[in-house]
Amino acid sequence: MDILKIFLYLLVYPGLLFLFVYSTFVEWIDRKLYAKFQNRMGPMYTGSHGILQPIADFVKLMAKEDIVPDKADKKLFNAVPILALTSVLTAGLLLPVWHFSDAFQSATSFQGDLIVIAYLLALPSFAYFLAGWASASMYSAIGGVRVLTLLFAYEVPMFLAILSPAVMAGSWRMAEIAAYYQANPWYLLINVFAFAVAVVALQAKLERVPFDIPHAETEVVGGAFTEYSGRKLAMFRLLADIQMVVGAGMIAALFLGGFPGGLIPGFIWFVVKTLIVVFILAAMRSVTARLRIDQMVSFSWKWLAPLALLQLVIVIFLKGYLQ
Amino acid sequence: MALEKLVKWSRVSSPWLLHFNSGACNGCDIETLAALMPRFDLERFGVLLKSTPRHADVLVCTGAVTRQQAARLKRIYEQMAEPKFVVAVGACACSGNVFRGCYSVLEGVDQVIPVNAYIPGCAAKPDAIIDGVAKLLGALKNG
Amino acid sequence: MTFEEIKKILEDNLKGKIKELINPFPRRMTLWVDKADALETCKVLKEKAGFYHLSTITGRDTGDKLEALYHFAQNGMSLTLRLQTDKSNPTLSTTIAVYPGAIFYEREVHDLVGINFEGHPDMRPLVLPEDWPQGVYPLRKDWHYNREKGAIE
Amino acid sequence: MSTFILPVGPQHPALKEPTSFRFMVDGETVVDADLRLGYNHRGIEKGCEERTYIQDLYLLERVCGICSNVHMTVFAQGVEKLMGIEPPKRGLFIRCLMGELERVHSHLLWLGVAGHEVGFDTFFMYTWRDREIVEDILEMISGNRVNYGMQTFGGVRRDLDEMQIKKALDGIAALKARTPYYLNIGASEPTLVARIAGVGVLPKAKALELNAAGPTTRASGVDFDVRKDDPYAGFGEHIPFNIVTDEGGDVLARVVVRAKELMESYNICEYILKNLPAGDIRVKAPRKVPEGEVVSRAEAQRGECIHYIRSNGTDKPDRVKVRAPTLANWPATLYMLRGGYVADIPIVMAAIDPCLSCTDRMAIITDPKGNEKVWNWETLRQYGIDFYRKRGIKL
Repeated sequence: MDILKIFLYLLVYPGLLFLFVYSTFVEWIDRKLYAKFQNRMGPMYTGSHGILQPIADFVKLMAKEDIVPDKADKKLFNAVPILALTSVLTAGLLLPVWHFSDAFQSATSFQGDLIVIAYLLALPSFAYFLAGWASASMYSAIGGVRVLTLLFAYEVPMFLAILSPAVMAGSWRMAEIAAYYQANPWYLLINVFAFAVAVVALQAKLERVPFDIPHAETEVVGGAFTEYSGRKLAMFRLLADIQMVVGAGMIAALFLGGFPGGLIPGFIWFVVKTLIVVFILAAMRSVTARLRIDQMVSFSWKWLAPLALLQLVIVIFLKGYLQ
Repeated sequence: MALEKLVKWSRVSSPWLLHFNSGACNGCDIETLAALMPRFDLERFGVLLKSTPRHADVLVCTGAVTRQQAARLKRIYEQMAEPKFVVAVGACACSGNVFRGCYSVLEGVDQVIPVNAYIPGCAAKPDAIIDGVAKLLGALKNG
Repeated sequence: MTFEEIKKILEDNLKGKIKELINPFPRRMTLWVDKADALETCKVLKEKAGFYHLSTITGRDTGDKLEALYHFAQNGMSLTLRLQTDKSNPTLSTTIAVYPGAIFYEREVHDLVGINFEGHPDMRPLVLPEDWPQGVYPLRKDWHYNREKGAIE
Repeated sequence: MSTFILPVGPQHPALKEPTSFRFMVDGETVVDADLRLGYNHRGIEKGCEERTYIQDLYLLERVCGICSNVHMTVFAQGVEKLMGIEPPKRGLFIRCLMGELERVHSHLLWLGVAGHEVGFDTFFMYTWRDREIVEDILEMISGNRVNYGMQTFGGVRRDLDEMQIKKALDGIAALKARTPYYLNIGASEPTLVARIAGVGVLPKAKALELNAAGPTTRASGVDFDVRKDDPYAGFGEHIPFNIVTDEGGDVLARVVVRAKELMESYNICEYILKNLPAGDIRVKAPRKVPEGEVVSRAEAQRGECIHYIRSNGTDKPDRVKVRAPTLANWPATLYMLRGGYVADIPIVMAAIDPCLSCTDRMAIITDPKGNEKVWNWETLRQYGIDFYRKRGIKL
């Protein structure tokens, strides 16, 4: 029975199948919201209200010619999208979406899974850099270098921000952190600064406006993906969507109280809470313009990191007080 | 076959455009832009404007091709990934229009690269551009 | 200024150098001088007659000669200055010392008709394509465009 | 100094036509500027000599898609002079109406693009939305949105009926209500003003010396407007209007001039629509044109548009010379760019509303040894936006 459960977990929910379907849905939601903010309709005719649009994009790209530039480092060029996609899919498995008893420490929920998911979510950025490097194109190389620069800017605030709820709950296991806040819902309000920092850092991690510096169309054409076409581009796009889902799921687990109540209610909670995060991300994308890279770096270090530190200090003091 | 059907459906549903001005009078360019603006909103059909030829499926050309631009047009076309389609927007891009016979003009996009759909009109209205793109997609669907 | 007023100013300042001075339409006049007097005429036009604006320069092939028509403007009057030069040695002196705005117009005329403007700092092609053959001027009457079919793949 | 070359493809999803610019740059300052046209050279003037007059009319309409009507008007009225015919008053009024409606659509387009260049995309969306109102009026009158084909020798080709007049008046009233809002934003919104005030200054003396035209020179305090200086199509005698000038000479002044000109154009349109004289819209024109030469001028949206037409007694002209206003403004633009910041290049160039060609590729020469960086318009635009953001001016 346990074996079956694990296979279900790996392949269906929250594994491969669910992440694929849900990430396309999230992309659709994101595009619709963005269009609505701009007074447009967004996709309309592919499926009901364009709901199948991201799937159509994906299938079309899969069926397209796959060009590998002559000058590119071919092995690396081909391997990078698969590596990056694998890392975010693995990260997806770590989300505490099924009800886990504290005693049952499986392969996907263990002490320290918080650290692992944070690392797995950081891996795609390195992959982007390698992709840009392997393409042997000027735009790609610049895009790749920008990815790394950005990584240094948002990664520290991100880690500091996710530290706060963990310290409060006294655990490095996401299921336990979620359970702690389910038991004490009011404590969620304590982490409000960390939540804000984490959402902004996630937006930067996803490289969306205002932090879409690495692949700013108007500056470096397609950034690290300039030379990518066909199914590798499809993988990169899918990867970005899944990263959004997993990132939103992680934030929901840490800051919004997780997904209680077993399989079905947990699923509903997961959808509702990740959509809240996605809504914030889409709104942020609509109302801002692109920053320049040094502005992004100074913004991270001047505002995000200190804010996250402040939050940590608050949490530590409160924790002492409450005990 | 089911898979073929799926692929065809996806191609029809998700055409990504690349806009290239090959020596137009600006009329068709304005109208192409207007087609993407809130009033016409081409994104309804899944159309996105892309900035690199590698990502695009449909090359939208406006203007009778001038000598200076011909080589570039060809290069852009070669950079696009298969399957790729070319839409000539406006009478100039279709045949050279009134510029036929002028010394610095090559009389239409099809003199340089193969064209899949011609959208006539001087300038082609946004409605016509949308119609042309839809017809191209319809032709793809059926054949 | 009316045509009569301008005529008087020009006749006072350019004694004996005017080949033709007519008023074909209301608010239009044409002045024809020898190409050697071009700069002096321009100075008079700008400083004495009030033609502060140079609209453009037209290059024209009359058959045996090349012609440059300078279109000047002021409030209520537009003047065309006609200068002619031989086709075998088409040169005119540049007017950018008096009208700095002429710089692109002279380059354009050089491109299309092939008049050399002596003293112009920069006679590179302005509008013709990069692969355009040297010494071919599309707006001359003896040049016709014959496109070979299939020349371009 | 950075020495790598970033080659930029010639295509871009903005409405830019290709032209090449080279800038000599010392640090942040532009030392010298040079341009190369011709990416859009089609050989229209030679083409005119090989076509009949009525064909030329439609060829010249396609010189530019934004000021198509002006080129048609200028050519038509020049040939009318050679033919010795005079269009009826109603025809002249409708000719004038088309010109003003076109000015409205072009200025609205420009305001949007100017907003876009300084990173104010909301402005862009707003003005382009309102532009659709005037596009609707133009489509209702002429049947087309861009190249109207309204002018012909001896008058205009289509008449207006009562219902069209009413609809046009409604549309103009709607626009008239919206435009003060743009003027207000352009002249007082602090971040936008900080970005455009004192930028690209063209003093009055220089504007005169470099023969600039249109709103560019009017914003430098020169009241040069062909509609007043050389009245055509019912201006002057019949249709009252004011020349808008501003003493500022900078980009801000150009925004203000254009916004105020919009208000003037609305007034002209309303006046024409309310006082449209009865009668024919055109007279019959002969096929052959007597020998002669004529200079014909009109005020396009961007400045003076001038055609020189020489006929030789046949049904084809001997020489047609077209000078669109943008070429007249390039010397002044190069002057404005010199000594300015690199970040200001996009808005300064956009401020003259370049039409016959815009930029897609520009070379930035960073030191006298000739190390080149090739930037595209968007890079430069973004650079400009960022440059000011760094100095605390955000939009």
